[in-house]
Amino acid sequence: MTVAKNLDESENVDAVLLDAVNLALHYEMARDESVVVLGEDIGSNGGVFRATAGLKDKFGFKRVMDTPLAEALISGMAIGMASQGLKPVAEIQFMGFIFPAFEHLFCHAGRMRNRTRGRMTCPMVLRAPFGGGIHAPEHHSESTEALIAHIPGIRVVIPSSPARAYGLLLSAIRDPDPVVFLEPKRIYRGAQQLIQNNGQALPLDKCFTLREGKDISLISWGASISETLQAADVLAQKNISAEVIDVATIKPLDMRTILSSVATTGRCVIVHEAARSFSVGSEISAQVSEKCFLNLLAPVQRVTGFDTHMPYFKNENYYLPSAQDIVASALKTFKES
Amino acid sequence: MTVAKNLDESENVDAVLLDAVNLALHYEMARDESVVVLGEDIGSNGGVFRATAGLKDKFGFKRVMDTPLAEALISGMAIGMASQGLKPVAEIQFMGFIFPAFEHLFCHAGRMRNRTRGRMTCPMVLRAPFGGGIHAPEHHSESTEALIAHIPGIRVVIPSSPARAYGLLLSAIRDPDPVVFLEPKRIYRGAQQLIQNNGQALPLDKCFTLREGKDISLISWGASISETLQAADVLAQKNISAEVIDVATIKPLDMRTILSSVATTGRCVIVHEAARSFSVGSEISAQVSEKCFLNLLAPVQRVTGFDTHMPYFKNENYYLPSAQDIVASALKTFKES
Amino acid sequence: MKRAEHLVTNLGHQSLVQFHLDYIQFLGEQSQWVSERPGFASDDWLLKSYEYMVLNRVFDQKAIALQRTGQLGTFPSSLGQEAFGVAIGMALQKDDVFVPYYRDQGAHFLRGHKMEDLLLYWGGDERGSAAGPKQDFPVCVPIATQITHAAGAAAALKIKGQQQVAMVTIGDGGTSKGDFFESLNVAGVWQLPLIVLVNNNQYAISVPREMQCGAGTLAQKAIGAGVHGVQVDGNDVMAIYQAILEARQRADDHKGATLIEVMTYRLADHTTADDASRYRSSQEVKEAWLKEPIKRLQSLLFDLKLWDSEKEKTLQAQCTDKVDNAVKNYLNTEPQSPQSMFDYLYSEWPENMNEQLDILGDKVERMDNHH
Amino acid sequence: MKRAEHLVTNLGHQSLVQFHLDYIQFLGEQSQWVSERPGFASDDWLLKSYEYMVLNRVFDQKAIALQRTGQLGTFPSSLGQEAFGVAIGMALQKDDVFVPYYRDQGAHFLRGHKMEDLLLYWGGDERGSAAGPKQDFPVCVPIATQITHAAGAAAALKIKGQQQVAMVTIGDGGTSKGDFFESLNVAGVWQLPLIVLVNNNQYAISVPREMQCGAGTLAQKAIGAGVHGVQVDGNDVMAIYQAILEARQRADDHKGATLIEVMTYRLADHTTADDASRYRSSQEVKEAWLKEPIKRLQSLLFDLKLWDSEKEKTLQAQCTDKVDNAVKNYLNTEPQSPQSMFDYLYSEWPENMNEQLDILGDKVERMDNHH
Ligand SMILES: Cc1ncc(C[n+]2csc(CCOP(=O)(O)OP(=O)(O)O)c2C)c(N)n1
Ligand SMILES: Cc1ncc(C[n+]2csc(CCOP(=O)(O)OP(=O)(O)O)c2C)c(N)n1
Ligand SMILES: [Mg+2]
Ligand SMILES: [Mg+2]
Repeated sequence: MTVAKNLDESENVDAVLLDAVNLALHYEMARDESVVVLGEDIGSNGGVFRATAGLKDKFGFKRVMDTPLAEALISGMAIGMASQGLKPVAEIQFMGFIFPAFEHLFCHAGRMRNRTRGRMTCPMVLRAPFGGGIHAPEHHSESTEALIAHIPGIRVVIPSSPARAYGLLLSAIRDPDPVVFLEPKRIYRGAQQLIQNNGQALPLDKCFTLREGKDISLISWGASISETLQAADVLAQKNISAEVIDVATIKPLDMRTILSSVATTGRCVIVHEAARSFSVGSEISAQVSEKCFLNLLAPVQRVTGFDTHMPYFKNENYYLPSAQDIVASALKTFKES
Repeated sequence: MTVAKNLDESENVDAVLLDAVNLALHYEMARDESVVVLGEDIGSNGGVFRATAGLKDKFGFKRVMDTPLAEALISGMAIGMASQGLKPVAEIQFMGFIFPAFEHLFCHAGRMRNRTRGRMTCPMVLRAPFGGGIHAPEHHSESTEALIAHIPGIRVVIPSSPARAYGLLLSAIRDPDPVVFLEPKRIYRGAQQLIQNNGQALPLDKCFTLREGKDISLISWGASISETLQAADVLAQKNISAEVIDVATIKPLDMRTILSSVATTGRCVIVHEAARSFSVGSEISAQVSEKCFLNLLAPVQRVTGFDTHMPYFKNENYYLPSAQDIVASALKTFKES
Repeated sequence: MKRAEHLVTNLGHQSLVQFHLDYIQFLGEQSQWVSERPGFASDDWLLKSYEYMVLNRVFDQKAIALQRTGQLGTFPSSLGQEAFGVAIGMALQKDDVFVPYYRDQGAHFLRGHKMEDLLLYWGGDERGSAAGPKQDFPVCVPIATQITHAAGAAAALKIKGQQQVAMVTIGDGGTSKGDFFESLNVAGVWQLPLIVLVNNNQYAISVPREMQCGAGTLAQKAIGAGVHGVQVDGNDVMAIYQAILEARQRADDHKGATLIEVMTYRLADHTTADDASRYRSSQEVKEAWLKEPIKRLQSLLFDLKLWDSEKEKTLQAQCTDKVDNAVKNYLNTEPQSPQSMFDYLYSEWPENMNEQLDILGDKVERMDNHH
Repeated sequence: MKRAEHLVTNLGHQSLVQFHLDYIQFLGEQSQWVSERPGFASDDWLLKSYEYMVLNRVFDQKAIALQRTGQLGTFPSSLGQEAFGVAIGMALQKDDVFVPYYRDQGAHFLRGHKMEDLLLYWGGDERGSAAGPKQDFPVCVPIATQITHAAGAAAALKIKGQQQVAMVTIGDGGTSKGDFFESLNVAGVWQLPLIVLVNNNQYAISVPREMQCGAGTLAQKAIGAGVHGVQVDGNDVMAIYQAILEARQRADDHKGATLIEVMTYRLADHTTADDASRYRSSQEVKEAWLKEPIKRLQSLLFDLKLWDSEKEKTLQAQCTDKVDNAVKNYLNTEPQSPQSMFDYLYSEWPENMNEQLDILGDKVERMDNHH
């Protein structure tokens, strides 16, 4: 972790994903004084992962609010703040504790604009670290993005690199609608990337093609992007050219990019940590099959978590998709076609 | 609505779906004194739909408990009761108000058995009326079964006829694991059926094939079963023989029955009221395409609600799948193949 | 089995802390003054309150009639609780934030909402919530959720250094739900300019107040959150208003939030979908009618020589006219297009929804052909 | 802008209701008696309490060491709060239902839980929660959820006509979450045999108690729910025990639930993943050390001539032995199979999971080949 004093004021910085989140928050709070931050331990403590470090000192307790321990409250207050012209960026300490916020996300955040025919809107961001792989206690490792993606009127965004974390968080904050911004904590302190700290945002409705290829499309998001890219390397050694797509904006879902990739390659592997069934992967697999019916050379493959509980950490590696798993599934599409 | 005094003691009764729920509750509470019922307005009032009518008079306030207005509490207390050897059947008044129960469903009900390696279990039922079509106010018409189906360790069951409501509710109560039992309220007072009030339960892990056919498989559940059966009639007039499958047990999902149907017919239409994306229909479509890859003669079709909010009731008929919609999608599978 | 064998109760005890709560009332059940007439309650003020309470009642009656004839959806009458909504409407200032629940007709009218908009809402048309003060929240159905929004709005006012208050309503049943408590709690610790008004109409659908909470009053829920609490006679529009004025004063003085328990009685069914005779006696309802707020205020107006039967007749006729006019506008409102359900999903149209819009287009065509 | 122009504060007020709360303490900060020695506090009782408190502390130290060396996951020490867990463990009867949160080591040991099981739990192995009294709940991580389970368990006891109580623990932070309030509320209205113990250790991770709630005490949250509330000195194991005895008596007398606010101080970091120096001063911690419960009880034992430095040495050695032994067992535990993650998903194996079991099988094979 490299968050340093005044790092936020530098122009170009080598940053890990966590730094990038911190930088984006600093940048946008300085730029737009209607942005406020709230959550548990996000003030004096700077967040349990330090994602909000330095904000309270810089912007004061009125804009950086440690809340009482109550997630329904955090989400509901964010809606109330948003209604009065603020842009709250609320943190749920871990995604495993997001459930009390569901009523507010589903019944209010996602539908305030619709319900009032545009009179009242809900420009808020709900950030939460998610996913497994850091040997955390129970409830600290789940990936339940599918639950939120099913909610109308919400955006769901998941970055998979420092640069995308920076650009996507900026656009999430600037977006006039509610965004659930999920941060893959396994790669919080992953590879550094040079970030231009210039406030440049990224689009919220486009997948990112990370690697072009012609034989197979590998579709993933979040922390699993690392394993997916590794798998692409292994496949390259086997003379298989894999296209790698980072979905990133889970909802609304940019199927156009995915479909046009699969239309070319004819093969598709979807990779995610979340439980297999009734998942974001299900939707992508369904649409790929429905819409690339004549182009598909083999059944879509899914490399996912299981429909079990996320096991406690001693066994979590048996749950998480690995590069070998992806390679194995990719190779299947060549055998079965 | 035909719930009459002592109807519950009759042997054979003509019952609508709502009666069947009431009968099953009466039957099982009489048979097993560890069964208790709790929820808002379920006691003196007999439930806002009268599903629990007569229970309090018959079994007393200790087993039929009007709770304070708090859904997190209702679900959490049910877990606590279940842990001490009771079999709570809790009611959430409308599925639109189930969200405060999510933390308890996801973090506890579904994982108590797993977490304690079988020491503590959670034999509870959470009943909730759901779905549109009765001109109800905001939040009273959504279908969010996908959210619950994504939760490990939970069963999700949806009856679509009086007989299946009776038999499935009995097995839900008797099942040693937590079951979310969703009652399609649009057909609460639909067609009557003769019910043998003999305590006979139905399996919790099998789809019901309601009509056999060889040209196309229509897959649905809940209230949409009516329109799906109507569509099958219309298709029959066009000399298309449609198989109709009522999924009924959404989770665990009996894909075997669905896949073997589609393997024969080569065509598949999935019908549900819920929003289209990241839905139960997505999972079924994905698996059908993945596993009937060589048998499918046309892309899987989905006839669903939209990824919008459930519109207020003046427009709800434009949201709900109709028989014509199903027929149109079915015909497409013949054109495109 | 004796559990606590060696127990001497109170051993080791010292007194830690004390609390007390007040009750506010000006007008007794016989419309007699039980306290000095408050300064705000000018003749005009009393007359205006009365007129809005009557309008509220006439509107509710009409809405029920519309529902019974299939021209409106489920509707929650505020019969017997007119003083609650009207006192709030009278006390709200233009730039306050009002966060209603679903039984606040009186307040809405004073807030400038059109009656036809309320009818649209309960008639199943989203446009019913399109108008009104920009900062006010729409009708809220999921119980108690609105109070967290109000807390957020109050926090926003405080952050922005504005002088207004956020005023939120909730039912007695709503005080059992976590959101109520979480919001009061944050209001206490952040000293928010929040006024919480509980319409304690004694029932949450069928569940009577005593089965909702074991405490003697709902006002005492303020204590655990460290906010000010008070109980008032909800059939006395002045008592409610006085409590709100005091609460606003506290907010202005940066003394934080107030919880006001307003003692009313729900004289009608919970909504048109309910049948209250299943769970409460007609005797109980009859007794409650003796205390109802409109009659009580009317008697005072008569006593003060501000009212007579002629004026009453005129007022009734005026209210009926207004309501009838609104109903006409409501019934003549052109329906929204089916496609309108896609409007306002996001600020910008998401390209990936085009496919679904096409599906809807085909569906509408089929429906048109079919009819 | 003056908002409430015509306002005469307190106009129309009458007094409605009063409340008061007690504080319980026997042993002052200097280990002096501030109240008569209670009957239950026999020499044996005091010695047993002391021994378990010391065991608790030794265990916590060892667990932290294991975490620091990569042999355990995140761990929440109960340093400074040993009287809390031990008083509960002492007061629980065999057939009571205990519903812990995650910082109750002392209570678990007295409940018969093996230390190695607690280590397994925090070491990332589900089998850590497999043993223990059948009716007791496992460690609970999602804050405050456990209290609704305890309310349900208490209701079950009452429905079944059993005499036991349900005893639940929760942190000061946990008292801000809806579940806390919803459960207290139902306990009040249903008069449940429920004893709620708040470990008010002054922090919820970094958030100090005063930023959690604006009320002077957490005990007063009982008032709004209509249950009995009391505050006790949490560094005095007898005070906590006395409060529990009184609460049990109330339950036995069908007088319902009790909320006990136990005043402690979290001397350690929140967990091993936390660094408390980021948000509180070392001075504050130093002062808290002067009041800590083990030293306080030890001084009493010395005063009562029940203790000497020889005994202390023996006890420390015994505790270290016990803990070392447990650690050895923990570290020697064979890992669960990867497939064990599918166990206990449902009571019966769902046929449709066979496919996923096969996928896992292939995955395990690949991993084995790869290493
Ligand atoms: C979260 C939630 N649960 C349940 C309901 C269904 N419901 C609507 S009104 C009501 C009773 C509310 O009673 P109260 O708060 O006293 O308000 P009142 O209607 O009496 O004014 C219930 C249970 C709901 N709207 N929201
Ligand atoms: C619902 C929920 N939200 C957030 C967390 C993360 N978290 C774990 S412990 C904790 C603080 C709890 O403080 P307190 O209740 O005072 O108990 P203590 O740890 O001080 O004993 C938080 C916020 C959680 N476990 N559950
Ligand atoms: Mg009420
Ligand atoms: Mg604490």
